[in-house]
Amino acid sequence: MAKRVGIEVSIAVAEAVKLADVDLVAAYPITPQTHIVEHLSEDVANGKLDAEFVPVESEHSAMSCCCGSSAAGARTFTASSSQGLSLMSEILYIPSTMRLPIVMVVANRALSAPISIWNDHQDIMVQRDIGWIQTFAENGQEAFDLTLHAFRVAEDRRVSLPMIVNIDGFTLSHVIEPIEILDQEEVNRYLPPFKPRYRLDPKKPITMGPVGIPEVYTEAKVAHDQALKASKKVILKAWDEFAELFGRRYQPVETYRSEDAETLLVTMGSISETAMTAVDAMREKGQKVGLVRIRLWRPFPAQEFRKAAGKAKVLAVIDRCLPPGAPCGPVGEDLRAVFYKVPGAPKIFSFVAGLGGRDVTVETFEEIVEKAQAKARKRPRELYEVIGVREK
Amino acid sequence: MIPELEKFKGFTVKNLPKDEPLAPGHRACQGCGEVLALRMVMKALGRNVIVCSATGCMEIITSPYPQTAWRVPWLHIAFENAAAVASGVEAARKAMARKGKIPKRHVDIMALGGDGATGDIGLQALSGAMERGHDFLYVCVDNEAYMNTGVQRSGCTPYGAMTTTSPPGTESFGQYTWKKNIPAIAAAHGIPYVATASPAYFLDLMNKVKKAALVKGPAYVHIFSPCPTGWGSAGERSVEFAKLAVDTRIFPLYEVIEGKYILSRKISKPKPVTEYFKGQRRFRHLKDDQIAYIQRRVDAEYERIARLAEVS
Amino acid sequence: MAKTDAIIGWKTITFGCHVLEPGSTAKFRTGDWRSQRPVTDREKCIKCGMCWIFCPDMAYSQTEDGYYVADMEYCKGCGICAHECPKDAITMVPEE
Amino acid sequence: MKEVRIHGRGGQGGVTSAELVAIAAINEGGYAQAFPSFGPERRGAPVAAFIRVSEAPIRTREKVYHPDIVLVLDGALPSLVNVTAGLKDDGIVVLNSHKAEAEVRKEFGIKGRLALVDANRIAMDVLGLPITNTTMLGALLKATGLVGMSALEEALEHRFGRLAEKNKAALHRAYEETVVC
Repeated sequence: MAKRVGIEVSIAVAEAVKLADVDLVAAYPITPQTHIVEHLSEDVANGKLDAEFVPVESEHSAMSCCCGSSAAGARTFTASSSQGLSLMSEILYIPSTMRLPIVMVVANRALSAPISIWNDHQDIMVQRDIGWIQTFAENGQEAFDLTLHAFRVAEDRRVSLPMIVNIDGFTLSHVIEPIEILDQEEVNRYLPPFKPRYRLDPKKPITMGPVGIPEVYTEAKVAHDQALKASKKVILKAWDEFAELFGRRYQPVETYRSEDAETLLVTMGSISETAMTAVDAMREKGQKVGLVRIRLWRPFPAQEFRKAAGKAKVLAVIDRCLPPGAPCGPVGEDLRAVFYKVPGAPKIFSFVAGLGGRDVTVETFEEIVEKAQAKARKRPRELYEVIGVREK
Repeated sequence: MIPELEKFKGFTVKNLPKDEPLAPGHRACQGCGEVLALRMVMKALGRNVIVCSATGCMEIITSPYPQTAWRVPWLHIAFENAAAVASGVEAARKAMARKGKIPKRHVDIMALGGDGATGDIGLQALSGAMERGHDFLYVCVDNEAYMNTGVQRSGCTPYGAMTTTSPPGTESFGQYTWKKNIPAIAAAHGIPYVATASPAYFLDLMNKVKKAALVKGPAYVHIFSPCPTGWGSAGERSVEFAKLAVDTRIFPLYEVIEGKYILSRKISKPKPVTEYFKGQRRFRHLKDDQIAYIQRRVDAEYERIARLAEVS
Repeated sequence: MAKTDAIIGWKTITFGCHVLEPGSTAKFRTGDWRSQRPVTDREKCIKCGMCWIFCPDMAYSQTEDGYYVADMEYCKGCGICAHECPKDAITMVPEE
Repeated sequence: MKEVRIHGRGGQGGVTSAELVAIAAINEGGYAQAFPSFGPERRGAPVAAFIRVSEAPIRTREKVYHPDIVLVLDGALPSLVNVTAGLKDDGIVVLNSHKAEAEVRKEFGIKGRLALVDANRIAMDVLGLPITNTTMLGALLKATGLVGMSALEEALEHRFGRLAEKNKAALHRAYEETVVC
């Protein structure tokens, strides 16, 4: 039976990985991801998890080691953050086109310079196009549930793609809160053993990672893109089944008090909960404000998003990332593309907030809504605005 | 001594394996000494091996999609990470065998890289994998420059050699640093087996590779691999240069077994280095004083290893 | 670079771009790269196998009578075999 | 919902205190959050940790700006840090101090509700160490009743194992000796 416990979110994630009975964890320490892999190495040391914990000498090697492990046919996990994720970057593009279903939890954190250990989404936005399936967790329960979901989806033979679960560093990873931890029997019912389509085996030798000449490179990349898009069906199915088994339902795009809303906040990750409180406060003041939360970031659920947000007049998108020189923040850009030439589409404004651990509060959301409504009344020159930046 | 090695009888000209785990039709240059070395490596290992290859000539020429020259399972991820990838394969198989997910049958795990992939960009991954004690062998096929990208200098390019990024000019005589000693770095990790080898001495090479596979834990074999394209030498002379490098003491053949140095070939009457330089365009510009300096240092390096072999 | 055997579409490209047929380069004729070919004088040949072991292209194989012959499908004509032959039994002759 | 800010020094166990209270509240069937101030502060530096306790699910992840309760583990901190910053008008400061109420109020300018206990002495007597994080939880309970004693004891037992008994003893003594002014 599932057990409701007060537990640090990182440790709950580690519990999920342990319940998934992974074969290999390769990780390098970086704040704020460390608690996850520390806990896993402890489980391995105490015989609670029968796996190889490979304490690699860098994140680059962590991901490389995971590629080898997954190619060998093992259930494989790693976690990372920030600079570490950037150091992995070269390798991240490889297991996705090679269809190696590694699962990674990223405790999202800012990028240097200046060095910052605190939370935002810059690290993962840099890795937007690595071709992994990506979800964002709002709270500890989701972090736990989505980690199990990630193994289930990634390793599905129709999918066979690596998957990232994003959890906000510190503001989620280091919080102790009530989380329902499923037991082994429940997890076994949801997560079948990993049966790879291909594995490195001298009895049936294959070549993985050959040279792609111009005549095949495009086809290889399109095959990957198509597989990523097609994965959505499996993602949804796996969420449906999760709901049937354990009662918690997840959707690629979720709304909060959005039905009659004229202005919709758009969030990803743990600020969504604060945003709900902000929506309640604004509703109390009679404002028609709602919230749309993106849970599935890649493949982007464009259709679901249009359905969830299409009736609003204004979308106030919170980008946890400042893209220097770009017309707009990355989430804002995607949404503009999603609504391009859609009749009656909402006006979309991007607000850069919560960089490098700057707190995102109820007041922040109130300010954003006010600014978005003001921008909607005129033609703003900038498509994004940095919230809470001091001028002097 | 290492029990696995004591049982090993060794290859002789009488029992050389006929099987070719690496298929013909690969796209290596005419007279490639590196693919020749690799062919010998694979003959020694047989087919019960998983190969993790770094980016480089050997990777490019053996895996032109939709074809492959590999008759064994082979994996290429990137340039600098062959050792890390191999460590993942090794550790994953260990866990899966323990958990009954795959048969408990031993399979050799080999990481393969050129000198750049091994000693420059991949040194950290190599060091990490050796330090962690994975049961694998690392084979470096050293052709002394970045040949795949068009002959740029590496840390393993020999002193004085001309490459496209160590050109001799009015202010330069070519590579101005001495060849980086990767086998010594490997040995400094305290791993059970380190060796140097040359395809000219093919039995020695194959026996060392087999020993490296047999020992438990990390093993490292550094193989001298002539590159006619990069060196500006005649293709038919590749084996000859591989032999001359040994016979001039430029590339001494030795093993380091559990820290003990053993000279595989005592070169008591060395040929002068000029004999090795002749016929290689990369050394053509060298002047007498530079050659004299190289000769002195080559002798000193050889003596150093010979002394290590005497004391250990 | 290599010629592909067939035009491969994204729907037919192998899963993960893996190559599933081991040793399939053996279908590729590198013999076309050759401008000279090795010819063995069996009078001089002592069947030592040096040509076989030193061939970078796996072209040589031993026949039933113990001699070694190079497969012209693969021989790139590098000349190592001729150069390393201890009895100078192999000569390189230009391809016509 | 009650919000708590804990002031301590790196290494004094403020984060552990927050964790224990949150776990106790959750084990009682309620909702709670505990989190550190997420800094790179090292041993000895002034640090903060936060707790939220509520009967309903908590839907905010802001830092705690307007605490109902401030728990100060180290008597020297109020002279270094503004421990009453943002404290609600009816909020309470639970302070580790051997000084009398009047002296504390005068020295630190604390006007509102105040609870005092000499946790250093209790910790030295009972634990033999000047570590006050669990001791001060006794004061917190006495002053606020934020969570039940048995739930907190359970959390302590789970966390400290064999060392739990001593910590419980210190906690109980602090509970007895805390003066709510």
